[in-house]
Amino acid sequence: MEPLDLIRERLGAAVPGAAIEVVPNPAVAEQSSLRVDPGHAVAVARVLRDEAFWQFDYCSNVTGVDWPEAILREPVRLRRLINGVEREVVSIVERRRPGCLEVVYHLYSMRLGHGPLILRQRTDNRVDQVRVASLTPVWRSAEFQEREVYDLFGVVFEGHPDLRRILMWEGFQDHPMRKDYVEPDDYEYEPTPHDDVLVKARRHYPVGGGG
Amino acid sequence: MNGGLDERALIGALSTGDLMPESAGAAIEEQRPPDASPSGSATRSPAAESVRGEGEFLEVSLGPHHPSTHGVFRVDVVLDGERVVRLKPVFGYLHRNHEKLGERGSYLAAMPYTDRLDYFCSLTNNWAYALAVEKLAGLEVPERAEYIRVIAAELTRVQNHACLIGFLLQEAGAMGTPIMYAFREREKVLDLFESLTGARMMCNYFRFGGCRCDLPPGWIEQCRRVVAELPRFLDEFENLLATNEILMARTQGVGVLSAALAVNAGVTGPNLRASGVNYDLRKADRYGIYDRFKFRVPLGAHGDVYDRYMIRVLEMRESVAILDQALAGIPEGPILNPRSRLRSFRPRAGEAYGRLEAPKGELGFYLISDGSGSPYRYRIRPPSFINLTVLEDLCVGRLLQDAIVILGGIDIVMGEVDR
Amino acid sequence: MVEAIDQVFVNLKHAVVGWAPPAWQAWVSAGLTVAALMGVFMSLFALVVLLERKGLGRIQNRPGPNRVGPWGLLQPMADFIKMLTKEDVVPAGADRVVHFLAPVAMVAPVLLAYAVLPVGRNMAAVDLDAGVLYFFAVGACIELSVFMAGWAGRNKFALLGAMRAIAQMISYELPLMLAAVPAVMLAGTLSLGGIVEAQAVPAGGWLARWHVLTPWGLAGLALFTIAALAEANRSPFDLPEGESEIVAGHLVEYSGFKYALFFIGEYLGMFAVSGLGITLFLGGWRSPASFLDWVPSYLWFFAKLGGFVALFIWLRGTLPRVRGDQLMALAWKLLVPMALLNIAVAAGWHYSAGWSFAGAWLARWGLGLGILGLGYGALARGLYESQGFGPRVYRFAD
Amino acid sequence: MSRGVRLVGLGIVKGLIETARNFIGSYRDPRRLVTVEYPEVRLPPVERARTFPMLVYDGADPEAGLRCVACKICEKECPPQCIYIEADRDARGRVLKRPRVFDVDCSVCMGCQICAEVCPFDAIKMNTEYELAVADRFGGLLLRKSQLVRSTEYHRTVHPQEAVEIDAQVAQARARAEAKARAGGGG
Repeated sequence: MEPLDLIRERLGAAVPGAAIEVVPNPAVAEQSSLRVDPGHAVAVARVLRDEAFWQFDYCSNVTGVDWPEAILREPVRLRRLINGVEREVVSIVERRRPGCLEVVYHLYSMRLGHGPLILRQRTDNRVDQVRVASLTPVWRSAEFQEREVYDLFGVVFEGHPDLRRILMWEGFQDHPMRKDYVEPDDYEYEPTPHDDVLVKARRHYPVGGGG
Repeated sequence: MNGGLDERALIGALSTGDLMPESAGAAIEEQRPPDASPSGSATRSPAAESVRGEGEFLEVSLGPHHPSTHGVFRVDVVLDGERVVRLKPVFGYLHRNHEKLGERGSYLAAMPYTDRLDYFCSLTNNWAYALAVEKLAGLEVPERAEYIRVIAAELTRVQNHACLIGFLLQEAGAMGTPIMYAFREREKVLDLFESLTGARMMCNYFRFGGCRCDLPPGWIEQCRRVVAELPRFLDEFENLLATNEILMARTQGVGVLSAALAVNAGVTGPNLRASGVNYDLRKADRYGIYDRFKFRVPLGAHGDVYDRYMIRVLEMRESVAILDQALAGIPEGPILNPRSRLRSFRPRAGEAYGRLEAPKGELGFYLISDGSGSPYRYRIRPPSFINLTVLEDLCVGRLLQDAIVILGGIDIVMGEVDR
Repeated sequence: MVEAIDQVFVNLKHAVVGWAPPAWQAWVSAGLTVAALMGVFMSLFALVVLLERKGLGRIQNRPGPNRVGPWGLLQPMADFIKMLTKEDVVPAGADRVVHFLAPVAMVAPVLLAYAVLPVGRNMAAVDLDAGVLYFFAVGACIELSVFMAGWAGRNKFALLGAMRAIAQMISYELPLMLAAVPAVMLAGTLSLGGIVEAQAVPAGGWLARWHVLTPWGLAGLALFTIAALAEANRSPFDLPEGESEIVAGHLVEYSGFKYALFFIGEYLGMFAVSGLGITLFLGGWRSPASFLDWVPSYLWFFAKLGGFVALFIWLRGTLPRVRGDQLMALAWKLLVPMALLNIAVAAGWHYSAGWSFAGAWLARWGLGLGILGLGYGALARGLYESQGFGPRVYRFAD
Repeated sequence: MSRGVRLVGLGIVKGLIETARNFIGSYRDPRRLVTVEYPEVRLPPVERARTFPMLVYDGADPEAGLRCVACKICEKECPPQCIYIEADRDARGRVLKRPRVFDVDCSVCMGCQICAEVCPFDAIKMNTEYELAVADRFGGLLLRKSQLVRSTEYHRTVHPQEAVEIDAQVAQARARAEAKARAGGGG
């Protein structure tokens, strides 16, 4: 499989107007990924699947990731004049990272045996614009997994044939896998008598819960 | 329509495709997706015949409390007589939000929870998680630990396939006998796991960079004895039902899955190889030390339930071959990478996706680490959950009895489907 | 001495009837027969339930019930008490009257069917001239009760089970009767006693002339057994009660003693049909050879019945369930044509009785078996190969 | 015929023969009757078997010989957080190296032996008792320190090989401590 930059150029040529950028992966596995804008995602996916030398005919994994708003502190090397002498200083620069919901696709080619190519789609924010293009028309394996991301993260997939909650029951309101999800305290909880569990249980079962 | 309608109406409840000679009624083009029609059998496709118009459909929900849904799994079935018109699976009855649990505790704390994913194959779940973390942190695994992992995984594959064959034949109606033979062999394998890891099903045995403890003395001889007896069990199974006319009639040509639909719908494992696609992660991904062992990958030609059944029997024979080679070649040496830390294990920031050939298909773990002690994002790619995508395509137009056998053929475990 | 043991029950009954005042004698004799039949077959039911569970257990490498009483002998008693004490749940939406009558309609006809069954030498309750006709007439009522059970429960699975039961039992009534026709034809009488007489040991010879010892008898018994399996909803044909598909079929809304009644009805139906099979093909209560006549006649009957029950248990422990449409195809495309062919072969056998040249017996057998074998080969192959079933060869990629 | 002349029905007969072989075998061949009839006959104990944790103490007195020093590593590392420890305090409130309260909530514990694995003092090991039915679901399943404590002799019966190694280590550590104390005292 060629390096990501080559794939990026070819995809850019194949799908004009698609904003594709490489997202580096610092881990040892060096599985970097390509970020695609939701508008052109389906076209890029179709090219990746049908192009002869790629043939990514198998979408193995669709994952939702929640990136809440965060202040990132990164050490940056600066050359600054300190009392007249030019010296290297490492200072912490704070950068505000806007919150967003991200969907990650791991693509493999069963026919040619290479992969994984990792596609990422990001939503604009975590509150109202949570729309992303669904890749189910291209790979049927994404159907259930996209429904699960919709159910647990709240990402709306446009073009999904049957977007309903898959794991939680219909009446459930919230999205449990988000980082800021507060566990409801009201559902039937088995009181075991020790420390915070005990406290929580006492609120529920004032009489019961011995020990 | 010809005069035979009233007579057929009487038996219409069974609306059998090939009961009566070719009725003169106009064969109405079937509404189902074209590639799911049974290619092999010569009978007219059943769905076209069953469109009679009068009499509304029967809406039944199979499960979650049903004898053959492999756990708490519900299927909303719309029946025309006994023929399935629409089939919607409903999940979530065993949903424990396993991924949130994984993100709450440390990397080590998530390991015992992976036993509870596919509770038939806890050792392959452990290995998949350990594989992903080793890919994330870049840990090497010593030689002896790799051999132990291959032996444990192949033993798990044998007992999982044995269980599946037992359940599938139980659903086809052979009450109790095949499942008891399968469980008799499974008990021997579980005793091996208990003497090795301490627990029969919830092993929690692999660690990042190797195994938790070494093989107890005499375990390899015991394992060799068990593996030596497996072929006898497989022959007994093939004599019992493989060429049984009733079973062949019940499973051949039923639930045919075309190779194109299988690949596109992400079906993996024996179900995919039964449709003729040569994709086995042990050969494709070259993880662990599988490239040192000589074993073959059985491929089906028709992609129906009979092929899925036979592929699993043949895979068990291949696993026995691997086990013989691995047990012969296991070296002495350390079983845990000295660099791997048990408690405060903090991999560098980044992400990794590790996957392996679990008995049910491709089991993958996707981990995003932010440098802290617990994973930022802990995602499981469950094979049985995604294999169910094609359940409706296989069942529409067939009898209710076929739908149950097809569901049995796909081999799902609800712990892994609902997570 | 031998005669006394053989007729001990008959003489006992005559003695007891003798004590009763003449006006009451008819009632007492009828009461005694009914009591005897009910007692024998109910205890046989209890024993067979235990044997079935132990037999299936042993097939499946487990000892079977052995906790209640020595070797589990009190297990039927325990089951009976459990059935009595279990709460009898009637679903709210159920049609109460039909729900209540269904088990009654199941057991009553089966008990009626025992009236004509010759259990031993002149031990048949009523020796009707049209015994076989009566048997089939009464046997046909079971479908009604199964449908009542399925319909009354207002449960979707029960309805599916009931529809399957109707289709299966009606379709297998025909091969059952057609398989019995050659035996009746050759014996020349519809009365079961007459048929058993026709299979007696001939004047000079020592071997009994059982119908099964003829080509058409052998095929007839096989066809009869397959049809009997379907009539009694037993192993490969237990579709109405498909446990793994429609939970418990028509029995899904029954619990407690009503469920036990259905259970009893099923087993008694199995005994009745195999009893008829024994009478038609295996010489009823006759011994296979003259030198074995010293064994009491009723022992022969129950030994053969035991053989049938063992076969049923063995089939239940091995075979998977047949699918709905294949069940129909088997009945209409294999059993009915084979039964008709069998009648033709029986006729051929009857009219070739006169051949006296050397090897006539062998020629008649060869001809009969040849025709039946060809018929079976063509029909089974047509039914089976046309679907493309068969063992397969798999390729391997390394 | 494409697959040779095969009598339809042969497969069924082969299956019947197989079940008959098992039926007859169950009376003669021990491999064909594998049931262990539980209360009377029990499976032989396995060296590494594990159900719920237990606290090991040396010598005779559970209070004095308790190896646990209330370092709360197992409480932190336990995946379902079912261990609850409160360190003992002496008269003046200083923390002692002894647990006053050590609860394991058996309704939550899944027997994964991570506590035994991470404990640096070999104080907590996995027990193998499995007949633990109780009537009260809440209080009954919370095992207090008094119910968790087991002697080394018991540990030696339950995990023979492991116990021998650990006893050797504990004895060595104790010997070194005394030697240092004597040397410290003597020097």
